[in-house]
Amino acid sequence: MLDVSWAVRWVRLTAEAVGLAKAELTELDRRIGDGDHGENLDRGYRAVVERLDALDPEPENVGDVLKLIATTLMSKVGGASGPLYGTAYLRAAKATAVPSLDASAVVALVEGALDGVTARGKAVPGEKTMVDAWQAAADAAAAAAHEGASAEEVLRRASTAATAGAASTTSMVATKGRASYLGDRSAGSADPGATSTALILDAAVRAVGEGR
Amino acid sequence: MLDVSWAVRWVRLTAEAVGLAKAELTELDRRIGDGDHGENLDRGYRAVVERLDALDPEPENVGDVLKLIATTLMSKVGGASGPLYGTAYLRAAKATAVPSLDASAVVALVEGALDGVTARGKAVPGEKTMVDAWQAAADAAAAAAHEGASAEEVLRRASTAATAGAASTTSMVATKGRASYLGDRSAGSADPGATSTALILDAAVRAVGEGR
Amino acid sequence: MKKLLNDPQNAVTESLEGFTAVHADLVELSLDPTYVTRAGGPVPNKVGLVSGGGSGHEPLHAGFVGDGMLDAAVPGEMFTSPTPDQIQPALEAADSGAGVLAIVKNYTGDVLNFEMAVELAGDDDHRVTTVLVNDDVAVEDSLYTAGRRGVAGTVAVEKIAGAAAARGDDLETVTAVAQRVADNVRTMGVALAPCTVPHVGRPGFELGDDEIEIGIGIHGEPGRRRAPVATADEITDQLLDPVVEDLGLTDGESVLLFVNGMGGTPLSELYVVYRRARSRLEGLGVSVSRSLVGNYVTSLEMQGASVSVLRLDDETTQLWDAPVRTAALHW
Amino acid sequence: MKKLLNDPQNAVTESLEGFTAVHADLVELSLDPTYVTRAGGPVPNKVGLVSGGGSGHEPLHAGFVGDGMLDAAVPGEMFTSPTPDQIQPALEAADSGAGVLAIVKNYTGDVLNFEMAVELAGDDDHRVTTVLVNDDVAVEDSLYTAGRRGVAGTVAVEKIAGAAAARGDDLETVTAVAQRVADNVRTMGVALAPCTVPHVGRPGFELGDDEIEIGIGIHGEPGRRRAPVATADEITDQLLDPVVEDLGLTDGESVLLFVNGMGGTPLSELYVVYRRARSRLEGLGVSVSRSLVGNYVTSLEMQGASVSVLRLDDETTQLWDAPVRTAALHW
Ligand SMILES: Nc1ncnc2c1ncn2[C@@H]1O[C@H](COP(=O)(O)OP(=O)(O)O)[C@@H](O)[C@H]1O
Ligand SMILES: Nc1ncnc2c1ncn2[C@@H]1O[C@H](COP(=O)(O)OP(=O)(O)O)[C@@H](O)[C@H]1O
Ligand SMILES: [Mg+2]
Ligand SMILES: [Mg+2]
Ligand SMILES: [Mg+2]
Ligand SMILES: [Mg+2]
Repeated sequence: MLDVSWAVRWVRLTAEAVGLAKAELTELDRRIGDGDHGENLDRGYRAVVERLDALDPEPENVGDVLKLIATTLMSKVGGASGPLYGTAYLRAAKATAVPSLDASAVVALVEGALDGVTARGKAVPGEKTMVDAWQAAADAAAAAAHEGASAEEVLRRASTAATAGAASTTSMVATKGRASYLGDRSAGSADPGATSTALILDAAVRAVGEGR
Repeated sequence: MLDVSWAVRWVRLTAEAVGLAKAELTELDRRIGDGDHGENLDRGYRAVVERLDALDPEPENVGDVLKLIATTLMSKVGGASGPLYGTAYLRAAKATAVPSLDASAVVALVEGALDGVTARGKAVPGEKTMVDAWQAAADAAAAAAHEGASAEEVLRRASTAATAGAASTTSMVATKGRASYLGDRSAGSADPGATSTALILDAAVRAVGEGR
Repeated sequence: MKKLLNDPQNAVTESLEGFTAVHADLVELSLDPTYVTRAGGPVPNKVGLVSGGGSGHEPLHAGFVGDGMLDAAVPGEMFTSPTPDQIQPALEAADSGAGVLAIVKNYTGDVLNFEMAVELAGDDDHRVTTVLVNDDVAVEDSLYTAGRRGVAGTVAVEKIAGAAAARGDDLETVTAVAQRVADNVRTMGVALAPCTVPHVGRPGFELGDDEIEIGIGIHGEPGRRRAPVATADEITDQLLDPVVEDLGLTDGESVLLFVNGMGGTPLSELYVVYRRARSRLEGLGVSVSRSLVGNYVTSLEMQGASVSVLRLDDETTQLWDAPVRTAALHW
Repeated sequence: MKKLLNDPQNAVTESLEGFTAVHADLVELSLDPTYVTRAGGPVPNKVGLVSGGGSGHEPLHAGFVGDGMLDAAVPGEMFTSPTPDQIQPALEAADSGAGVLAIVKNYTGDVLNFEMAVELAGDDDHRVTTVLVNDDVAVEDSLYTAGRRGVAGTVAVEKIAGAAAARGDDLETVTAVAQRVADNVRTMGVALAPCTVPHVGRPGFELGDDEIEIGIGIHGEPGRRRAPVATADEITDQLLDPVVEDLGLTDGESVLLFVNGMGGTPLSELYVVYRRARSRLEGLGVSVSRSLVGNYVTSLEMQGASVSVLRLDDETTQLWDAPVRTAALHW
């Protein structure tokens, strides 16, 4: 069930995954940016977990958990990814003010996140940003729900698509964010933000498994 | 004959030798000082040669040549070695106000140089400075003259002794000059100034040979 | 990596604590969230000036807080923009009621975080305008980039806008002056050796023994091109030419020439670069009427320099000359 | 070796040309022989102050020529003392008739060349006194060394003696004040990475990836000992402890704390060192009543820092606070 305790597990698994991938994310960012993406997200998610631990009582809605992530990331991450992920989670939270998610709520979550990122960052797909992962995830989620998939299945399809979307950024030339300064030299390495987006959605899927 | 043209040849051969040994002198100074001794002397002797080339008429006394070296080194070398060599040549010049040198004049030249260095720098033998080369040279010159050696032979004995004096500095612990900051760590490498003194006296001997 | 630091996580805070202890007559430090304000609070009826950005560029920005320049500075983590919850209280602390100008270097992170903070401060009834600084001609300003970066020219914007605020100009006027400076300043930089962000632990890029990076950004972002090592005069020409061209400088104009060190280059070398840039400008009939040389917008210990040229008019010249009393600029 | 230089032989001259072009309101440059004087000549009836030494330590000394500090500076070649024929005219140019104080860092080369120049100036009827600065506690001051080196403490001597001269003290008084400062200042430095003298082309010493050199001199002379890399706080303690001990500082005394950068270390790290040194001093009951942090006595691009402590009395505190207007110090 994609309920509040799933959301809490999702947060913790995300924090864990970001911690483990910190060096890798930083290395991706070092190649085409300024080498802080891993550090930025790690700082952010560690703060999220701290606040979650201090939280009493448990949140009632999935959206409450996402809102806590949003405000914490906004206040702890900085950089481009702080406001982008902050706004993403904020919009996702608005779409999930319910105790547990059905298939269409999962679509709303992912689409909300995508809307947040694009509203804030003004990027479109193909510019080698996290939008490439979120757009792929949103498209896949909508298609899956349309085909009548379960909430968990919608999430799984979104996550897989995000991973593919992140991988697709490798060959792209960046035209948004810091990597755009490199022009053609930005091709050949995956976008750090798209990669972290894939990690986040992967953690969402693994949080389902762990709850069973 | 140790006359004015010998003195002029001596200058040119010294300049040549210092130019060739520049890197080596600098490396010695890099080890126990600040790595500029080769550069300092090279700058100085190149200026000496320039002034010598511009000189018209030829100097009358050996001392005139030495005085030109003295004033040029003082104004071009800087560092510790500038005033030391400057004063050395100045005192040597005072002792050699003659058209050509006999054995006792050679002794006076070397002792004058030694007096100049010690008057200026207050070092005594054994402190790992150029004094160790000059003192050895002065002692050897005096002994040779006492034994009735020719002017050329006195010079040769002085030069050989200077080389040995310079070599003897290798094992010494410096207590004067920049190398003294190293304390015991200054042992194990020859003193740059003592080494350049040996080069200078060696050039004096070679200048005799070339004039024959 | 060898640095005079304790836990890298505390580097920014510990450094700011040292800084404010030295300059207690000029600045006050707030922690949690972190920002620096002018000692004694905002000046009544004066427009407030706030800037901020990632740390690692010291003395930018905290070194420019004081009379005649900034009212608050918001330092982020190393090379990382500050967060809205740091920026918002700094904006509010700088507001004496006459409104606040936020001076933002054009990086996506800085732009987004300031944007959010300005929205939040606006919700609290603070009037905030924003001027973007994007002086780095190394980056093409086109649809295909996030736009030019803000680099050393920021100092000129902060100084001159600060003087306008100090003489009592209103928010619209201060904003217009800041924008005019931003529109008339261009910069290009070079790196001879990279820098290492403490928590990363390895250099931001690699350079061969005989390579330099022309068009470097102040976070060690690779620049326009790798080039072979060259003389100071040759390198200076490669920096100055695009600056002059982009500004469209012509005979008879008057400029501020600013040679900025990246942090690890001896001052003596900056003067060698200045000497060449000045003689080139004079050769073009441009009068170098004001100058600044030093380490003002750095990239930690990076070796390199940037050359900035600001086209001056009578008013901006006067405002540049107006008194300033900050940790890093003082006259 | 990568540097922003043209022919290394011209580095000193070209850099000074750039420097004097930037600061034409403050200084004038003489070439052949090379020295820098205060713009507009010596101040009538004021004691003249002259210092000098090898180049590569910028802004020392030329950056301290101006109102309230030096009247002339004599830069030698890189890391090489200037020659008597440079120093003598500088001494004479600084003499308005009230005599001249020469402030000399204690290196054999500086001492000998100044000594000769002072003799020559004396022959021309100029009254010249000399104060030796030897603040570096890394070197034992004993029969077995050339004596302690003069390092960052020189800035304090020049500033305070400069203020004494500016308020009209006579030569004996200015000399006594300078000597009092020299007697009460101590310094110790550390290098994290060496520097390269341009014409040498390779670093002055080698350091392993996890080694630092404690007690380094400002020409890259090896110091007291190699030590393993440590935190800023630990390193600061290793610098401060011998300084405090040698000064014999006691509870209740008041000091100037000066953290000086060697040229290649980020300003942010200097503030981290300052923070620790200050809290240690305060822990001893010593009041840090004045502070200076920055790159003032450098060793080209060397990475490292020094910590200086000057015991203050009421008069030296006032003289430190007195106005100064030079390229590198200004208040
Ligand atoms: N305009 C934008 N729209 C969407 N995502 C963006 C935009 N600009 C940057 N990003 C994302 O932000 C990531 C970089 O984040 P991070 O390294 O934390 O911040 P910064 O670039 O400020 O150092 C990029 O990899 C990219 O995915
Ligand atoms: N007090 C002294 N007496 C005699 N010779 C000295 C003294 N101090 C230094 N020297 C000599 O000077 C040499 C160094 O000269 P140089 O490198 O040119 O000057 P600096 O030490 O100023 O860089 C030393 O190797 C030593 O022989
Ligand atoms: Mg980044
Ligand atoms: Mg030397
Ligand atoms: Mg960043
Ligand atoms: Mg020297």
